[in-house]
Order: sequence, then structure tokens, then C-alpha cells
Amino acid sequence: MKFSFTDEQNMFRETVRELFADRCPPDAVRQSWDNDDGRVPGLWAALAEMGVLAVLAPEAAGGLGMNEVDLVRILEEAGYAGVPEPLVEHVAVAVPALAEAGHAALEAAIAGDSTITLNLSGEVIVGAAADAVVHRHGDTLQLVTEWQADEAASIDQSRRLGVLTDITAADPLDGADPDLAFDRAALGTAAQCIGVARRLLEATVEYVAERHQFGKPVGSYQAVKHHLANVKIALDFAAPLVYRAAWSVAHDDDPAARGRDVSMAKAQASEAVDLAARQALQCHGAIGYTFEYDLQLWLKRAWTLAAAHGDVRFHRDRVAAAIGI
Amino acid sequence: MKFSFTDEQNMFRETVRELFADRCPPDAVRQSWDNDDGRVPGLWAALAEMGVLAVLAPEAAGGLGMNEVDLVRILEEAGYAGVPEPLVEHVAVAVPALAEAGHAALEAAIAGDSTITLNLSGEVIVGAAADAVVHRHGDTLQLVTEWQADEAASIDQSRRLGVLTDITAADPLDGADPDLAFDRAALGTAAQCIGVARRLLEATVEYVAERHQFGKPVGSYQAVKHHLANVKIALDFAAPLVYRAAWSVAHDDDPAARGRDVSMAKAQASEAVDLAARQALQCHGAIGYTFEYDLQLWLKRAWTLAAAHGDVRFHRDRVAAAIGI
Amino acid sequence: MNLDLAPQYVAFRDECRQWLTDNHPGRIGSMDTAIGFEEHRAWEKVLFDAGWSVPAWPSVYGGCDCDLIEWLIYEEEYWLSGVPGRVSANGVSLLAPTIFNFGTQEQQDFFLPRMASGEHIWAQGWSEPEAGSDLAGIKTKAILDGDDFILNGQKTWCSRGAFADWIFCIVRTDPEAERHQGLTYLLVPAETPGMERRPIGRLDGEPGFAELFFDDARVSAEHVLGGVGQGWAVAMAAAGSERGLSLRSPGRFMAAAERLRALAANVTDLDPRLRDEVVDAWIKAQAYRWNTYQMAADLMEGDEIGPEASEGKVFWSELDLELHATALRLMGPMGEVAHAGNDWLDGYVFALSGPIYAGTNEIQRNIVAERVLGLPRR
Amino acid sequence: MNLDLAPQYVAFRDECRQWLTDNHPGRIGSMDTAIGFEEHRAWEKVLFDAGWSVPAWPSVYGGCDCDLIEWLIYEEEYWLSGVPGRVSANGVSLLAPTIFNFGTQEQQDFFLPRMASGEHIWAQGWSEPEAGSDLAGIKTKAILDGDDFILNGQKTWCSRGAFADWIFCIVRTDPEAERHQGLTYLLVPAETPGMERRPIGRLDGEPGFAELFFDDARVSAEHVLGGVGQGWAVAMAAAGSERGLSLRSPGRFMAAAERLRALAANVTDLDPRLRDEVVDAWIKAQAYRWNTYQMAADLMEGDEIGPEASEGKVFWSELDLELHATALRLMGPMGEVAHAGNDWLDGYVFALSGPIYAGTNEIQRNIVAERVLGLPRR
Repeated sequence: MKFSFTDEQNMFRETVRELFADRCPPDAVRQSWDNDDGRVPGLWAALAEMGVLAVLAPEAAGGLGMNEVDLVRILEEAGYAGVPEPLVEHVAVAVPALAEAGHAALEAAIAGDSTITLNLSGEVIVGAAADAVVHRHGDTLQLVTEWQADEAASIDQSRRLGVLTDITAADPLDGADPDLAFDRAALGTAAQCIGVARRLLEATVEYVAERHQFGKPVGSYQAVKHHLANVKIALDFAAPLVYRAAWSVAHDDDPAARGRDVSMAKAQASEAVDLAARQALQCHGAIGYTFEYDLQLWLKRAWTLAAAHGDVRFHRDRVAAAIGI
Repeated sequence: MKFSFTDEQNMFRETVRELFADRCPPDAVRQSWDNDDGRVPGLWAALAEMGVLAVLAPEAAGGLGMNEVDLVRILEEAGYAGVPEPLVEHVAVAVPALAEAGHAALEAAIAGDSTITLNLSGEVIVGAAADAVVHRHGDTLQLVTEWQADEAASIDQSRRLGVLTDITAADPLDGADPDLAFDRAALGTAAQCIGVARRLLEATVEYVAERHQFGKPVGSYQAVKHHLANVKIALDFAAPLVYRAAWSVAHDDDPAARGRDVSMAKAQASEAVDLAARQALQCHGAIGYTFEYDLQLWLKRAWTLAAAHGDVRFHRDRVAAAIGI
Repeated sequence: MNLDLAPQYVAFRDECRQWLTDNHPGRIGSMDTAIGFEEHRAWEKVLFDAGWSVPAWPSVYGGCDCDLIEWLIYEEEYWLSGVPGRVSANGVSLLAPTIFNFGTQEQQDFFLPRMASGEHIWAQGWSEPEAGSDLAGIKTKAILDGDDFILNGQKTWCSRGAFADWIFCIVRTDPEAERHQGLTYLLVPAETPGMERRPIGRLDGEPGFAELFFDDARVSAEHVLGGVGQGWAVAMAAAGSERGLSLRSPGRFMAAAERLRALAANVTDLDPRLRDEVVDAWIKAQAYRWNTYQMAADLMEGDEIGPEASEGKVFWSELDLELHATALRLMGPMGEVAHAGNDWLDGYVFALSGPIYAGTNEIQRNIVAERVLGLPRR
Repeated sequence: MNLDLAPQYVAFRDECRQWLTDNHPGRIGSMDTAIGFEEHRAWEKVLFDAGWSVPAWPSVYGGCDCDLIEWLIYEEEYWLSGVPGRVSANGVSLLAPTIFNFGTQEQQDFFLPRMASGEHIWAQGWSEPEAGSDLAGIKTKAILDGDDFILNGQKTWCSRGAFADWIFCIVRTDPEAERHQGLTYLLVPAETPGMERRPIGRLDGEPGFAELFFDDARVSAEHVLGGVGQGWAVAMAAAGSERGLSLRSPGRFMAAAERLRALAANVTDLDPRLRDEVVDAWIKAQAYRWNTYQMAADLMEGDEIGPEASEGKVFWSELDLELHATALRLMGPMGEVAHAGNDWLDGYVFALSGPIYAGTNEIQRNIVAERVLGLPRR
């Protein structure tokens, strides 16, 4: 029983953090909104280069052969940086599903030559410009390679959405488990939520220490202190559940226990990021409400990710079922 | 359209407030706990004398022929004073029910020679030492005059509870409407909640202005200010719903509209008094947590009245049904 | 207490409702776009011509001398009808009470009818980069030069500022004076040479505000409202209006609550927790209504709105957020999608500014604690 | 990361669970009554004799040198088993770490085994009427007279104070010194002549606390802990314990969450909103658990608990309130009724004190903001 990350895991995280800081600063995120594909040029290749896309692919297939515990803080960093790519979809869900199904598309996926997104619960897909979609079809998964979708504009410009209207070509992904895929998607999203919340909190702490009103720093007012203390507390009691869920997904063979742990994580991470966004905006005041100021990148990510792959109510219901009430 | 009380109503309220201040101070409430009947000696007779018990009895029957709008702020004062008597039960519900049924027990009830309590939704009756119980029996009301009950100890010493186990003598109260009786009980309880919340807020404002910690008044800390501002806001947006509901009970012939208005009032009054109790205790700190200090009288009343005659959830459900969702 | 509507109020309500039904302009553009702004201005003229622009004003300025109850009924009907919002709101709700209180006869005669008709759409120019909720930090200088003031400095967060015709500003006319001293309330034509405006996008990119830059901009001293150096007192009177009855009448929230109710009623297998949230918001809209009717009764007895206006500001701004957040939750995964049928998303973004503008809710709670409850300032 | 329990931990857990099952004393009286207090003392002795009283302590003082993981497992099993609470908690959780850190060898040898066995039950004597969360306001004087201190003053809110054998106090040994200076940590026998104690009833009337009155009470200077004038530093180290791991281990809340779950599972037609509240509380208990295991891993690497302990204090105290308030709501109208099966009501009253004692949650949030997040003090 040792609930901490290894030095290697921390180092990997640090390297990815630096990559994002370097290749995906807020300006790059904003530029991606005007690109045809909504991507940050070169970032996907750099992630492939670094092995990030291959974390959950077995070594035999050219991957790193790591697991969700290795991945979880990487995805947190993606949230922290506001990466506008379907990273969770591709890395945390599609890659292991392709591996489990032994599908040939795995090679391109981990090489960064393709981008694969998800449609596990219907309605809206993220990363509408992706090359393929891992799609839930009854109790199985498919890899959809040709489809029609209506574009949909998210409040979050970093999310290129589409509403799937027709599937014209798809391969079965036998051996890949749709429930596991969903848990991975929820876990990855929870990790991103933690990263987004951290960034919102850091940015706000920095701002309120500098900004003065009525002759003293805004951050010296007790109301502001308590708003941000509450965010910190929510974060510090949500993050361990996310790490614990990563362990369950990687190591627990009981789908019910795994689902319960993932749902606890996503419920608390959603709540934490929601509170972080609310207080970040309130403590920033008007400046945080503008399009020009970068806080909006994380505010919108907070709103959308809190609900993505199951909102608080959905995941609490799953926990309720798992614990017999 | 004029949403305010008349000078006469305000004066009546003031007179009752003075009566309670004089005859029912906290010491008298505490003494009542040790009495056999749980009553404040002489208070009931004084209320009869002043006409309070007869507000909802018609003039022809020797009552004041007033309505719930006249009564609502009187009951608020009962909450404010922490009166340990089944006043709502008797005045707001039993008296008009007896009048509507033309039952002979009305005379003693308004003369203060008897005390009548309620059992409208089962389980627990308040004022176990009362002389009779207005009891819901299917779609009718009965006046129960002989019964067995198991005593039950409330956390609130001012509430003598009993769990009804058997009814051995009862008169039908034809002409009295059980739904109207319930609405009156919920309305009266909501009014009491408002009074309790006012008292909790006043006592706390007074305490935190005096109490010093870390070299300044506790009430000068922004966290404490905001706690109490929130209570004030909750109160000032709950009270008008209670007064509006009083008007509906007195004047609206549509039971659905009446029930909706009463439920809006009770839901918000329950929330307000709950918040008031929470913040009153927190802002008082340890002293408020003691049996000796009088704050506990209103804290316990807050906990019990917030749930009595329908808690927040119950009343929100009634509103939901009334507005078609 | 009498909550029955007297026959003349019923007649007023029916007339108002009928007119709004008959004259509903349909969906028009956003007032934060150049085209939508002019469409909204045209709607103001339609209202004005029919006498429905500023019903609570004296008829000489285009109103119909409504009493407070009629005004509240008008607002309820206005918002429930679903006609466009009021691009004139800054002027009518925030500036007009100040002109009525402090304006000269000439100012009243010139500005009020033009405001009522939509000829003058007003923006507010109070905030500065270093002076948000703390207006005493205002630095924009206005130095008297003959009959004019020469302005230098910067204003920000001017809502409607991108397209407005006039801006009501607070400027520092005595640079030596500190904090609240030496401020002056000044009405500035948007076409003033030396004044530039730059739109600021709000969260969703729409230019909801503007920044104003003054570089030796010359404004006639005739446009001072309420006396040089009196700006603080004059502004505080208007701040009372902003937080009080006139800016956010209950009708707006009752209409939103009704739309939310209808949205929920159409959801199959409505989650009981979401039902609970809808009901809670619906009840609060009613609470806001009855709190307002109570205040109206007091006002009609001659009372004034004091610091308790701050309670209303906190309540409506948090209610507005609750209404819109609940609607988005009801819409599930489609809540984040901007499309023609999703006014809730736009409304949510707007609602997010509620707890911030017109004095943050933190400041309002301080006011409630200190000035309503009497807690010690320090 | 490895969340599998190693075989030796599994064995430890099973042994612990078995012993608690075999030795469960059944329901005993409240520790706030004279009889119940002695019943609890007897239970301490049972635990001690079996080596389960202070498992994390060195064996020389009655412990079994548990590591932190074992201690967390022990706490989980202890609370889940439903055996009585620990009347020794003030001593074991608050005082003992201070004795380990600051006590002389003689003090350790004398006090620790007697604390472990229940021979000495300790109360805390820190608060005074004018010094609640602000310990710097302590006024109780202790003046050296030969080998003794002469105490005068008053302490209050001493939990277990009515029946305890010893009280650990903070007193002012230098009356000239201000605020945090001149304070001394002093161990006071309950039978000290010149010290009177008066029980204080908590909300439900049970004597959960005592007031202590010192009137020329004479206490040996041998009982100073950590040096005369060092009281503040010594107390702050213990305050770290009080807010940190040792006072409120996750096991306590996990057990309460499990009881709440079981309560809810037995309700027919469970209201979905209440189900939601139960689940939320249950998840939070797990969150508290995993946060603690994370902290334990850091501690085992040699890190110390810093101001982030304040986060835990806020979290567990509000969770405890949520657990109990939810249970009472589940019980409906019977929630207010005190009876043998309703431990929740008693627990609710106790939980209400959580956000107040050991530094109010307002102060804890200040600490989180200033010392964890680094926001400016003023």
C-alpha cells in the first residue's frame, strides 16, 4: 500500500508539462480555433514522438506498455495546458481499444498519423475533424471510418463538435470492452478536470495577489480567501479519487468496483472544476469575463468537461447502484 | 394591490410581542420544560384574554372574525419568542376547523379552557399534553378526545411529542376540510420559522458585535458578515412568500393555488430558518453550543420546525405538481 | 393587504399584453452587433410611438405616468411576451433617475425624450482598469478649459459602449483631491473628437462592452450632471437605482422561470434532482416578485430604498445564474452547443456577469452586513 | 503506486477485526456521564491489555510500533466494528504527540503508559471565556513560587473535563508579555487543591465540557511541558496533530458513511434527492480516506504535515455534519426524537461542534488561503 507516484511517473509528467508549455501556450490554443482542423500544428507529432500517444499500447505493438496510473497525470497536464485536441478520446480510450481488438489502425494511432475520437453515449462527438470514431454499438465497439455528422458549435471553441447522423463504414472491434472504454473516458476526463481546476486556481491566486481595490490586494479580503480555500479543498479531496480510480482501471478486474471508483472520481472532479470556474470568474471580476483574457480558455473547458462523459448526477447514480442504494 | 399590513395588524402584532416578552421570556420557556404539562403558567389564559386564540373564529361564535393575514405575524412572534405551546396547532388549525364544523368544543378552545393539537400526517403529535387532537381520518377530520400515545422525547424540550397508538373516542368534524387544515398548519409553521430565524439573526448580530477575537469584533470579519448577510437575504425573500400564502389561504378559493402558495412559503421559510440556525451557531462559536446559553432554544426550534408539517423536499414536490412538472 | 388586482390594473395588464402580442417584432439580431443594435433601436421607436417605452415617466417625456404597480405589471408582461430586450436599459434604468434628480430643466428637456425614443442610446462609462467596484480609484482627468472639459484617460467595461450615442461618465475634475472627492458626473457624446472606442469581447466573443480612450477629448461643461465635484453623490444615487427596483424587475426572472418550467415540463423522465432545482428557481422568482411588491408598497407610502437594495442585487443575480445553469443541465450534452434554439447558453454567459457588475456580490454582502444589519465596519 | 494490501497488512487487518469482534463490549454508557466514563475507562484497559490501545506507539509504552498504514487500517476496523468511542482521545491524539516531541524522559515514562492504559484520562484546558480560537488571548496566570506554579484564572470548553484525571493547560507565566509570548504548557492534576470544575451542558444537556476555576491552585513546575515560556510553540505543534491525521482518522467517517448507506438501503421508496445526498457523503468519506493515504505516503517518505492539515479539518468537520444531517432527514419526522436506536441525533449534536472547535473553520480557511495558497495576509 503506497499511494504515490513513482519518480519515473513524475518525470514523465514534468516532461509533458514542459512540452505543453512550449508547444501549446494560450496563443497556440487561440490559433487552433481558426485552423480548419482545430489543431495545434505539430503538437500531435510531438506527443507521438514523446510516446504519449502510445502509453496504453502494449510494447509488442510498439507502445510503452504502461497503464492508466502512468497516464492519469499526463491527462491532468493536458487539462492544465488547455490542449484543444481529443487527447483523452484518442490516448485513453481509442488506443487501448484498438490494441485489445488487435486492429491494424493502432499503428497509425500511436505514430500520430491519425486521430481517433469517441461516440460512446451518442448525441455529440468531440474532435469532429478526427480520422475515425470509436463507436458503441449495442454491447460492442466499432471503429467508424466513414460517417456523416452535422457540425455543432460548442461554447468552448477548443471542442469541435459533431452530431453523428449516419455511419457508412465501420470495423468491429472484437475483444474491446465498451464499458471499460466508457470508464477510461470518464477517468481521463476527470483527470483533465483536475488539471483545469488547478490552472484556474493558480491563475486566480496570482491575479488576486496583484489586483488592488479599495487600497489593498483583492486577495487579502477574507471573502476572496475563503472562495479560493474552498476551491483548494475541493481539488485536494477530488484528485486522490482520480488517482485511485486510475489504479482501479489498471488493476481491478471487477467491473462494478472499477465503475464505482471511476464514478466517484468523475463526480468529485466535476464538482471541483465547476467550483473552481465559478470562483475564478468571480474573483477575477470583469477582466475574467472577456474574450481577450486567457482565463476564458479554462472556464469553458471547465463547463464542458464537468458534464462530458457523465455529469455529477450520472456518476452519483452509478455509485448509488454499486453500493446498493 | 397593496402588499403591506395595516396599522391595526401591526399594532396587534406589537401587543402580542410585548405579551410574549413579558410572560414568555427564555427563563419561562426553560421552566416549562420541567412542568408536568410543558406549559408556561398563565400564558394560555393571557392569549385568550387578548383574543389571540379566537382570531380565526367567527364573530358569531364569539371570535374575532379575522383571517390568516391577521394571524400570520402573530405566529411569527410566537416563533420569535420561542413559545413552548402548540399555538399554531390550536389557533391556526383547530379553532377554524371546529368553527367550520360547528363543533361545541370551539367555545372552550377560544376561551383558553382547552388546548387542541394536531395529527394530520401521522407518526408524531406535538403538545402531547393537549386536551384533544384534530386528526385526519381519510378525507375527513375528527376531533379525538380520548387516545393512547407513547411519549417521545424531542431534541427540542419545548415540543412534547407523542406517537399515537390508539384512538378511543372521536367526533367527526363535518364541514372542516383536511387539506385546508394542512395548509393552515404549514403556513403557521412557516410563519414561526420566520420568527425563529429573525430571533437567531438578531441574537447573533448582537453577539458578534460585542465578542472580540484577535483584537477586533468577530462581527467585523468579512466571513462572519457574509454568513449573516446570507441569512438576512434568505429571510427577506422568504417572509413575503409567507405573507402572500396567508392571503391565499384567507382569500383564494382554488385549493391548488392555495397549496402551491403555502408550499412555496414553507419551502423557503424552512430553508431560511435552517441557514439561520447553522450560521447563528457557527458565528457564536462554543458559547452557542451550550445548554445554559439561550441560543439553543431557537436552534432546536429551527431544526424541528424546518421539518414539521412538510420539509423543503415535500413542499417543493407540491409546487412541482402544481406547476405541472 | 389586498392582493387582488383592481379593475384598472387588470385593464392595464390586458392592454399591455394585447399590444405586445400585436406588435411582437419576432426575433431580431443581438444588440451587441452593429445590425442588431439598429434593429433594437427601431424597436425602441416602436415602443415609444405607442407609449410603451417608458411608461413610468411623465407623459411630457414620452411616458404615461404609470404608478409602481402598473410598472411592475408592465415589466411582467413585457418579459413574458418574449419581445426583444431593451437596448435603452442603461439610459432608462441607470441614467434617467439621475437626470430626474439632478438634471437642469434644459438637460431634462433635451435628454429624456431622446432617450425614450431610442434616438440616444446610452452607455455607462464608470469603470476603469484600476477602478472596478472601487469607483474612488477613478483616474480619468477632466480639466476645465474655457467652457469645455479636456478629458484624458481610459474607461472600460462600457456595456453598449461599442455602438452607443452617448456615454455617462464619472471623471476626476480635481486631480489634487483624493478618493471620493473631486469627481464629476459628465455626459459625453460618442462622437467627441479625441475619444476612441474599442470593443471588448465578452466570454463568447460578442462585443458586449467597449473601452474608451480619451486623448484631449473636449466635452462641453454644459453636460455636467449635478455640479462639478458632486460626482460621487450623484453616482451613488444612481447606484441605488442600479441595485434597486429599476434595473432588474421581477418580470424578467418570472419570465425566465416560466421558460425553465416549460423546458422541464417537456423533458421525458425528468431527473427528480433537476425537477427540484427547477422548482427551487421558480419559487425564488416568485420570492423576488413578492419582495418587490412589498418594497413597492413601502415606496408608494413615501419610503425610500436604502441599503436593502443590496439584498436584491445578490438575490436576483444568483437567481439568474441558477435559472440558466439549471436550463443547461436540463439540456444535457446539448447544453454546451450554441444554436438558434439555445438562448439559455447566451443567457448563461450574460448571467455570469451578474454577481460581478454594479458592485460585486461580495461588496453587496458587506453593505447588507454593515448598513442593514449594523455590523462593525472594522 | 501500489494499492494492493501486502500480506502482512491483510494479516494485521484480519487480526484486528477478529479481536474487535471477539471483544466487543456491547453498548456502554455515554462518556459524558459519571458511570459511562468509568465504563469507557474499563474499555480502555481492555484495549490496552490486548495491545490495541495505542498501536502506533512504541511497545515500551504499550503500543505495537505500527506503521502509519497499519494505524489507518486499525482505525478503519475500530470504527467499523461499532465498539465504543475513545474516552482517551484527547490524551492519545492531542497530548501524546506533544509529550513524544517535548517531554522529558521522566515525563514520557510517567505519563505515556498511564495514558495508554486509561489510568489517566486527559482533558484539554486551552480555551478561556475571552480566548476561543484566539489562544493568544489566554489570561490564566501561573506564577512561580518555589518549585510550584500558583494558578489563578478560568478555563472553559474542557471536553472530558468533568471527569478527567489530568488536564493539559496553556497558562500565562509572564503576565507582562503580550499575545503569544509568556505562555507555558502545563500538565495539571484534576485533584489539585484550589481548582474547581463545573460541568457545562452541551446543546442536548449532556455535560460534554467543564469549566475550570483556579484559585491559588498549586501545580508542580515539574509538570511544565517543553519549557517555561515555550507554550505557544509547543501548543502549535499539537494543534497540527489536532487538525491533522491523528484526531480524525478516515475510519471514523467511513464507518459513519457505511451506517448511513445501510440506513438508506432500508428506506422504502427512497427519495432520489436523499439518495443523492447519501451517495455524496459516502463518496466524500472515500475522498477523505484517499487523501489521507496520500498524506501517509508522504509522511512515510519523511515529509511533515504543514498548513494543509487545515484543509482536512474543514473537510472532515463538514462531512461529519453532512453525514448526520442526511441521516436525520432520512428518518423524517422521527429524526428529532431521541431514543435508543437514534445515535444519529447524538452524533448530529456532536458534529455541530466540529466546525467550531480546534480553530473555527473560518480560521482554517484563512490558513489554507494564506499559508497553502500564499494569499496576502492583509
